[in-house]
Amino acid sequence: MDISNYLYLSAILFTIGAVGVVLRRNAIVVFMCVELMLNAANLAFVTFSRVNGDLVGQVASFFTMVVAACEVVVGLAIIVTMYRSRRSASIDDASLLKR
Amino acid sequence: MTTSSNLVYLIALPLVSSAILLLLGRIADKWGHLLATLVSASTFVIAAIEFFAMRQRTGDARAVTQDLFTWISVGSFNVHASLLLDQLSICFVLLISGVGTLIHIYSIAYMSHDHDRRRFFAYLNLFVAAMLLLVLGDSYLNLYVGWEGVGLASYLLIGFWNQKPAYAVAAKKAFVANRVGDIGLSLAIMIAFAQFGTVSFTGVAAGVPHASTAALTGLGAMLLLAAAGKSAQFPLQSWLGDAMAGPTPVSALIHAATMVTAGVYLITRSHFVFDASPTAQTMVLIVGGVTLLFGALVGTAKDDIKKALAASTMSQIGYMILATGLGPVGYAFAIMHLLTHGFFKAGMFLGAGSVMHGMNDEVNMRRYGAIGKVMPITAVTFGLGYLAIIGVPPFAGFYSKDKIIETAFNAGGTKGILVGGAALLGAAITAFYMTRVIVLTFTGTKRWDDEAHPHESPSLMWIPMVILAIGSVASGFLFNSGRALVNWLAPVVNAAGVHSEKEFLPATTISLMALGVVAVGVAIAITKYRTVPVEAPAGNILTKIVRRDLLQDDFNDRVLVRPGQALTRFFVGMDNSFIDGIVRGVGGVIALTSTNLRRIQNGYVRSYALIMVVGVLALLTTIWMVTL
Amino acid sequence: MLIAPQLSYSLLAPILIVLGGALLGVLVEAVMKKGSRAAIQTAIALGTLVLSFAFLWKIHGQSSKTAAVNSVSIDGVGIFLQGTILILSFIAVLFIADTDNFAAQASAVPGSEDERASVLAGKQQTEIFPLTLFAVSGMLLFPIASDLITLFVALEVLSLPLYLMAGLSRRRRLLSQEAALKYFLLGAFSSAFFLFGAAFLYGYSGSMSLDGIASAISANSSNDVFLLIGIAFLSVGLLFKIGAVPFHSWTPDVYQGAPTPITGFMAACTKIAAMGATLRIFYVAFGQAEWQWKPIILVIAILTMVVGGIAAIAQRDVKRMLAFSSIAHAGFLLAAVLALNTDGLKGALFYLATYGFTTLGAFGIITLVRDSSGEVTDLNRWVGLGKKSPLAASIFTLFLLSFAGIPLTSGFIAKFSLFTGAYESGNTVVVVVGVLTSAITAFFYLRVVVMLFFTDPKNDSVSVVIPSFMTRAAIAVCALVTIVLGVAPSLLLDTAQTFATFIR
Amino acid sequence: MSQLSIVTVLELVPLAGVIGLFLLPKGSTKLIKQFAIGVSVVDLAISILMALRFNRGVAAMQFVESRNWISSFGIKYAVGIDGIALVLILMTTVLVPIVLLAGWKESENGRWSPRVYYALILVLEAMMVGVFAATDVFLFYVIFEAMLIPVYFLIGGYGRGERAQAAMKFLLYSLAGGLLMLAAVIGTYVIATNQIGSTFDVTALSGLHIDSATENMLFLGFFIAFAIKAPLWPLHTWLPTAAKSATPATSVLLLGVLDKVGTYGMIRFCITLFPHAAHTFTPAIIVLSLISILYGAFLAIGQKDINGLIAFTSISHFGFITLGIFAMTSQGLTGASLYMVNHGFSTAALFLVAGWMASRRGSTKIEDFGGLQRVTPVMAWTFFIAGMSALALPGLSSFVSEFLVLVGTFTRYPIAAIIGTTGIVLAALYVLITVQRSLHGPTTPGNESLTDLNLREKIAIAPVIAILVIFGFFPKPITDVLNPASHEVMTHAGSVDPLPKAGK
Repeated sequence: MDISNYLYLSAILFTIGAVGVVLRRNAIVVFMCVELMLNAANLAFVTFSRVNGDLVGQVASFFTMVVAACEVVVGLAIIVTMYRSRRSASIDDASLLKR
Repeated sequence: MTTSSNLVYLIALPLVSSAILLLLGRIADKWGHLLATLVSASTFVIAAIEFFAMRQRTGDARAVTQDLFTWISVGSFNVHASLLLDQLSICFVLLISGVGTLIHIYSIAYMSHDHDRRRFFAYLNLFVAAMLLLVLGDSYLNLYVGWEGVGLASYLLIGFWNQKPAYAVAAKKAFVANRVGDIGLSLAIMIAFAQFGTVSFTGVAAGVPHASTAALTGLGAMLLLAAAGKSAQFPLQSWLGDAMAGPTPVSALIHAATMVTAGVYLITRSHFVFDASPTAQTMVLIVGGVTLLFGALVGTAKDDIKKALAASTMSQIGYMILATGLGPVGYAFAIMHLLTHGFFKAGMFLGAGSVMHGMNDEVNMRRYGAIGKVMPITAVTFGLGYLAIIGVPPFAGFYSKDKIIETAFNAGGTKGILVGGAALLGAAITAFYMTRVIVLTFTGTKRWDDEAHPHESPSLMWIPMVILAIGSVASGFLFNSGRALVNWLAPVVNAAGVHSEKEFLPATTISLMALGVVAVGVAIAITKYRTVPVEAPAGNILTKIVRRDLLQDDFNDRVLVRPGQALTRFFVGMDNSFIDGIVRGVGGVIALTSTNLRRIQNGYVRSYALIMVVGVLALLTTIWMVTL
Repeated sequence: MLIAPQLSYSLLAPILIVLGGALLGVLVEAVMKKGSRAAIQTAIALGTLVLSFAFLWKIHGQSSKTAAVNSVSIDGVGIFLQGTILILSFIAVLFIADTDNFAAQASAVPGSEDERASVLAGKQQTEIFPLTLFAVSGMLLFPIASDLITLFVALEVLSLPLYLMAGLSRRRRLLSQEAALKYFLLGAFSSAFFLFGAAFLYGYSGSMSLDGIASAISANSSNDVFLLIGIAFLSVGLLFKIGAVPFHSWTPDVYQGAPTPITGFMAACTKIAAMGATLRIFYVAFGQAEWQWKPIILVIAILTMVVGGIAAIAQRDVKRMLAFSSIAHAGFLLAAVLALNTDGLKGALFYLATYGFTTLGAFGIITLVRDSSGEVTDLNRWVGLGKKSPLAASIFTLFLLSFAGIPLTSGFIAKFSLFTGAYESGNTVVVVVGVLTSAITAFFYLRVVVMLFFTDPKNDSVSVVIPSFMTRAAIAVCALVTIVLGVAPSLLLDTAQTFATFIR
Repeated sequence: MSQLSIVTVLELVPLAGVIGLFLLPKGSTKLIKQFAIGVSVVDLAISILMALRFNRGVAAMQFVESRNWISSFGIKYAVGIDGIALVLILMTTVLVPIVLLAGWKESENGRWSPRVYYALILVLEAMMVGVFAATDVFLFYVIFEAMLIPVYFLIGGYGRGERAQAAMKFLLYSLAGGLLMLAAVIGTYVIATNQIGSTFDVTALSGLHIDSATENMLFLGFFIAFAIKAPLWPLHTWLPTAAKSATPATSVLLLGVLDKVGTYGMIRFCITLFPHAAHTFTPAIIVLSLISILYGAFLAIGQKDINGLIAFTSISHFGFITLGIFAMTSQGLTGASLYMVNHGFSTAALFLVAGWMASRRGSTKIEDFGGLQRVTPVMAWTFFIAGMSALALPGLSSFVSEFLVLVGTFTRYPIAAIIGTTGIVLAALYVLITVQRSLHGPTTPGNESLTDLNLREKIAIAPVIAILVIFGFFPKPITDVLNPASHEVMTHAGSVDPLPKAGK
């Protein structure tokens, strides 16, 4: 089966993620969409690694996962404090800073 | 060419004394007028010495020069501050310093009640200095300095009582009108430099043969414009009447005898230009002819004695300009009339001043009448001046004016008839309005009310009048005896041996014609003004127009002043709204964009993300476009 | 039998030391009592930075690609930027160390009882120091990283701490937390783009290293689409960090919400690191493909200058205004990317250094303008400050003039050298737009000067607090550098020239 | 050669004076004033010494000094003066003590202390000397821009009315122009680097070979900046605002000296560096000059505010100066340079006397005066003489320059000269109308008790009037100094005086 389909898939996933970030209100969901985008990138890495026939891409995806994990830690911390102080996880409530 | 070292004193002395009087201020009040008069007298003495010295010399040796210092030297533009005293300028120097001195003396008494008398004399000295510089400068640029100097002095003196707004306006008007003339002089100098690479009289004279007719015509026209401005010739005549706002001695010296004749001097001095350009010469003729009639007409309707005399001045200078327009033969007669006119007109102005002095500054002739009885000396001196101006032999005016009329006719062809006719007509009108002045002022019944106590003026005032009267009686005869003046001036205006080629009519005939029309004018005046109403009769439309100075001011007002003001208003508006508006507009647009950009920053993460996504898409598409 | 990779520790020492210091700081948080932490943390942070700089000094002039198995390349630019970052973060720490800028207890709900309690107890979140050091380590790595993975890791290492630090303000905590959230979400979003781009570049060139990409481009091996997607998406990540339009939206909000010392730290150091990485990537990796990316970078540069400059005019909050001004400056800096020549590089290095000092100083002054409820950033309340505290106002004016690029300040020389490089490479357009934008930016800087000096003070409680010694020293240094480098720029310019080389 | 030039001394003395000012004890206003005036007098003495040692008839730069400043760009601190620079510097050093003496009280009702006022003026003096003496384009530019700052504070801090806005408008206009010029400076530098190596030396740069399109652009870059400085229609709108708000002393220095930098720059840089472009643009510039002459005059006639009037007369006069410069004849150039000096002094006289009138009457509206000749004769006289020199009355120095400009223009562009000449009537109008309204007529209520000039004011104004008169009759000392310089400029621009048409 054609390798490029994997790339299309990753592109689709990335797009879905991006759209999600733009559309969804819940901070957690938005963040998950970002993770989705990262994983889309991972898929692309792995695919290309397969194409190039080396392992660098695979390694890269591992790095990505680790970094993503770190992001989760930091991100959730921030979101939780937000939630506690506002009693809501909607990012639209966090719009005091403007103009 | 001889060199002398005293010429500079002619200018320096009055200049310094005027500076002293102005700088010392009130300290000099006691003796200021004496110093000024003394200085003026000493200039006359120097002039006299120079004159007699000049008569000793012959031919080219007569002209005297004095090189003072390099004034301007830039590239090929070299102007020396140097003076030239030749047969032509000596006439003026004598006239200025002589009449000037007399008027200084007169003013001592006339201004005695004015607590700014010192300042007045300072101005008078300033004028003398500037006027002498004007006639002594050996290049157009030096002349220009004197030219503007006399303008300044006249401005200061017209506005001497500038606390009266009308007088201040009159002063301003005079200066501005003169400035219009100065455009002419400036451009003339520029043309001269561009054409000949020099602005000295001799240099330009030497260059004339090589220059194109167009250039010469332009040069001539510009010089004429300058002359018109300074000598109140058509179309720049309007300021002279208002200039009578100045104290009467000023009117006598500056606005009758000397400054206003500077135009005649300029044209005579530049004779080489006009001789080489018939077109320019014709212009001169036209201006002169028009002005002499214009002035004469205006003179007929004036009830203000000074304004009547002013109009007459304008007309007489018209004669002189006309004469200069007649070529080599004319110059001498122009100068002759200028000198005689200097005597009789100054004399008459002083007379008028003396009358006003006695009538506590009443100027309306309709409120005079029968003054001859109470002011005999004034009446007599004025009368002699009158006889001179209307050209009764053997008085001065006869010789000078008669010659001009004669030469005018001899110009030949229709031109001759036209200018001659104009001159003749002018003579008639002159006779009329001058007689009118005499009748209204000195004869008839007394029309002044009782608080006026007319009395003869003090000796300090009448002595100068007497001297001038003598001048107006004798000068003409002297100048004309054996063509004295003509021969004297011939080398300067290269009229040597020039005689009116073919006579249009025998001289005697013309003289008789002249006398005839004069007689008519006198007769009409006498009959018309047997009785004089104190209030001027309404008069028909023509009279009204003439009373309004042939609408000269209305014309200027409509054609120049109001459009000018409108233009100014327009520009001011344009500067605020348009030009600065553009700047402010740019600012406004930026500010507006800024506020809008600010609105985009709405604080929602999602919209920020959206902006980014849009950015990415835009980025991709542009890359696509660039690469494919 | 596998061989342990060769690491030349001396060359990596500066980064490792900072990381070590950070870990030490974490330990301190764990073992020390609250009372004594702040002092110790400050000491550790400053000490670490100095030590790291000392080691950096030892290796200046050296260059190597193999310091860490081809994943970093030590060269002039890298070392210069690392040095600048170290010095600037040292100053930043001085500001940070000044008390009561940071949350007493980040976990406490704003306005809650225990917050009040902890405030009364005079507590402060001293984790800020190790976080700073972590961020610094990331910043040190970012400009020397020479393969995509290292770049990504460095990017995250410098970002994650900043996300947290942005949320640690002592007052107006809601704003601060919001800033953190926005910064985090958008940052993560952008790094996703970065990663996706990295993937496609890998796909295009079959290699992760910048050199590999460069050679692939010059060999023009396989299909350009991958390359283009790669360049585009990678740029997004970088442009986001340097705050270029249209990826700038986070900047004003975060700058305003974050604690002012952190804002200063971000504005100065993050920009340097990100700009350094950008320069390296575009010079080393994409240099051959300029005809593909120059147009977009040109457009973005112009957009960034104009939008930054114009948007700043309408700002009422001094921190937001400086945020937009920093956007405009990012635009100027992109001119160096376009230049693609040594003079441009030199200009950029000088610009980054001087801009860093000026920015830190400016934000340092902002921390001093206060009323009873803390910092006052509303410009309308700054009026007449020149009367209340001439010195502070004058120094702030100096910084503004430097931002505006008035001669005899460092900002002018910086602009000049930067634009010279751009002009040499034939990018006249960007130069002209640049100078015109500078005129616009000058307007709002001067408006502040008018408020400070030419307007009479409203008598409200706004005043300039007398700063601690450290802050005073820090501000003094910034002001001094701004003037000295304006009058005698050769001091730094020559250095920048010698260091302005990438090892390829 | 790097020995200390007397020009440098001229710059250092005022700067040293500034330091001295701040060492003086507090609250001793009188002492401060005396000290400042003393410093400026010392500077004047030195400048006179320089003038005496100046070698007339030599076109080359004299008193040159050259030290490396920013070596990496080949930027030098290079000064040296030719005739034009000499007279302008002398004008500066003469005017400064005069305005300080004349504006005795100006420093006292400002936002800041008199100390600051005098410091600003002295700094300005140093810069004004430097800007005329600079032979390094970069140095010139730096001072050209930096000069704005002291003026900005002088207007905004010690002016009257809408001073803040006026200062802002002035600064923005100048900055906009200056930044365009910066682009041009960079462009010239880059071309130089490619052709003869990095240098900003004006003589070296004048030898460049630039393709005409670029040359035109660069020329415009410089020219627009200068056309804003020496306000040429339509870039003039900042001037009246500034003149209305600035104190008399500031106005004198602004219009009398600073704006001359514009016209001076046209000669020294526009024509010297880009002769061909200068020729290309000459027609357009001449048209603009003519518009300025007439437009300025008309607006002067329409002014109600006396300072506004003076400002617009200056715009008209600057029209004459540019006309003379671009006529490219020796009369035009020397006339224009002489015009700069004369305009400096006559404007000084006008502004100072107008300032005294305003301070006595408490109004700058022309209609509020009237009949002053009766009340305050001396003040009236000084104003009258100043006015006469404004309308270029023969016998006053301004006549010589104005006539030289016109005659120099006429030999090459007769029509332009004719149009320009009509300006003398308008000049008569705006001067005499003002004189009539303010000095003549009945004394307006409220003016009866005005006091005449006191001794200090007389001492201040006397030298100005003396200069106007003396150089009116004997301008040779100045023209002799100017001639070689303008000849040099012409030969460089490759233009020669037209020969007399009626050549024999």
